[in-house]
Amino acid sequence: MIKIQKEDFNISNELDSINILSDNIGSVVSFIGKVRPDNNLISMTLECYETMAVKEIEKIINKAKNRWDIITATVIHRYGKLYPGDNIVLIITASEHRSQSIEANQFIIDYLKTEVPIWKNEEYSEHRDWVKTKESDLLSKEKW
Amino acid sequence: MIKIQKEDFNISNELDSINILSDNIGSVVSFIGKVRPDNNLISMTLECYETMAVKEIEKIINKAKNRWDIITATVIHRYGKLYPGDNIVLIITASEHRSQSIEANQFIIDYLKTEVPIWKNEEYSEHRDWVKTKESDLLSKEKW
Amino acid sequence: MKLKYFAWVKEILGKDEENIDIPIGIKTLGDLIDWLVSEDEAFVEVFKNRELVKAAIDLELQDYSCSIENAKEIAFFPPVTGG
Amino acid sequence: MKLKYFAWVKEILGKDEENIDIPIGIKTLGDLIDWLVSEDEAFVEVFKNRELVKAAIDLELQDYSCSIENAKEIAFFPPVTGG
Repeated sequence: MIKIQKEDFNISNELDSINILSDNIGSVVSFIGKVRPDNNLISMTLECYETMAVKEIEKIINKAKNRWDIITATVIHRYGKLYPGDNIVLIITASEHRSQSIEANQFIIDYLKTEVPIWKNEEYSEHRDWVKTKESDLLSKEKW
Repeated sequence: MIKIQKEDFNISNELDSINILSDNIGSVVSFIGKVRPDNNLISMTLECYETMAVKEIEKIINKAKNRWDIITATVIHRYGKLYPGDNIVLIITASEHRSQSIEANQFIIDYLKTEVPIWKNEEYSEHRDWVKTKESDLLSKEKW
Repeated sequence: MKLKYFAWVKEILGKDEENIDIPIGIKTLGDLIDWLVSEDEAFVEVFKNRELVKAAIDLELQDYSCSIENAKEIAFFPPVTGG
Repeated sequence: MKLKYFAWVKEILGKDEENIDIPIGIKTLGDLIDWLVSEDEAFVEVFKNRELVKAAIDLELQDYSCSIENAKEIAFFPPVTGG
């Protein structure tokens, strides 16, 4: 399940939706990425090419399903103006055995950071700036 | 935060408690282990040496904190009679950067499975049995 | 053909999308960019370092050598920074 | 001294804990087990393969060579299977 939305997500609701999908789930792994207040960040505005983002996330989930034995995966990415402490992204993977959902979850976040058309604009008291791609994110993807 | 309890846990409540601990959290990783209905399992009864279990989990969390830059960790383990689909264990780790909470979370579940005095008794239609230690769980721990 | 712009590409151009008629002879993304740059000063600024601008044709990321024949929607944007 | 038993150790013994007075001369966990086995048939069954029984003294896992001096609570149980 993929959602690109302005609103916050509720992880309990998402887990409930996942749990009814299969009786065989033994491991559910969740990753939440949040806005940090580094350098006195005031806000972060996320812009998104929504139709393409959904398609790219679908591709990433399909790659993960080919590679690991996962029963289901959920990706929710927010856009719009967010503040320190706000949730940005939720990734949930479920599998019978834990290694599968753990690795698939990491794979999805690593790929999401470099493949999905979403951009962050950071607002500070004196300026605002588009975030630049991090070398470390490109390297994280390379390991798969 | 460590809890050994009979009742189910609510992940949203636990995440709320974590989020108020620090403004610097950028990544929150959760692992939920659940009862699977393998071989037509009817129920699983978990027995626990509670005082020692709490102490062992504390040790594991402290080891994780020494090794990774995590802001906080939560471990909730249930005991008593559980049924397929029921939650068994919840592990949440929070950090500024995602690699830290991801690795610490895996470390905690791998250690928990081999160090914490909790035992599973599986009930099937014709018999019931104490679960035996899995070789794979011992190996998972060795990798750290 | 619809063109879409995101992040600082959008900011430099001052618009997020537009419909354009492409002249005959424009075969590839690279040709399209050359033509846009020749038509409008703002595109000179956007494409002054082409390495920094990604292009998608109908929701698929493509190299500048890719044909734009039959393309319905072409998007230009910086490297992504979501997640 | 309090003894506690868990999982199949508890089931074989038919009790989950008891308070016992340890005779003089019992210095280690191994001595304690030898004495328990000599006193009660059920312990023979529990300790027929000692590799499979773990022991904790005051909440700390210990080898059978460990001294039980000053121990308040000793627990016997199988390898753990939680998580």
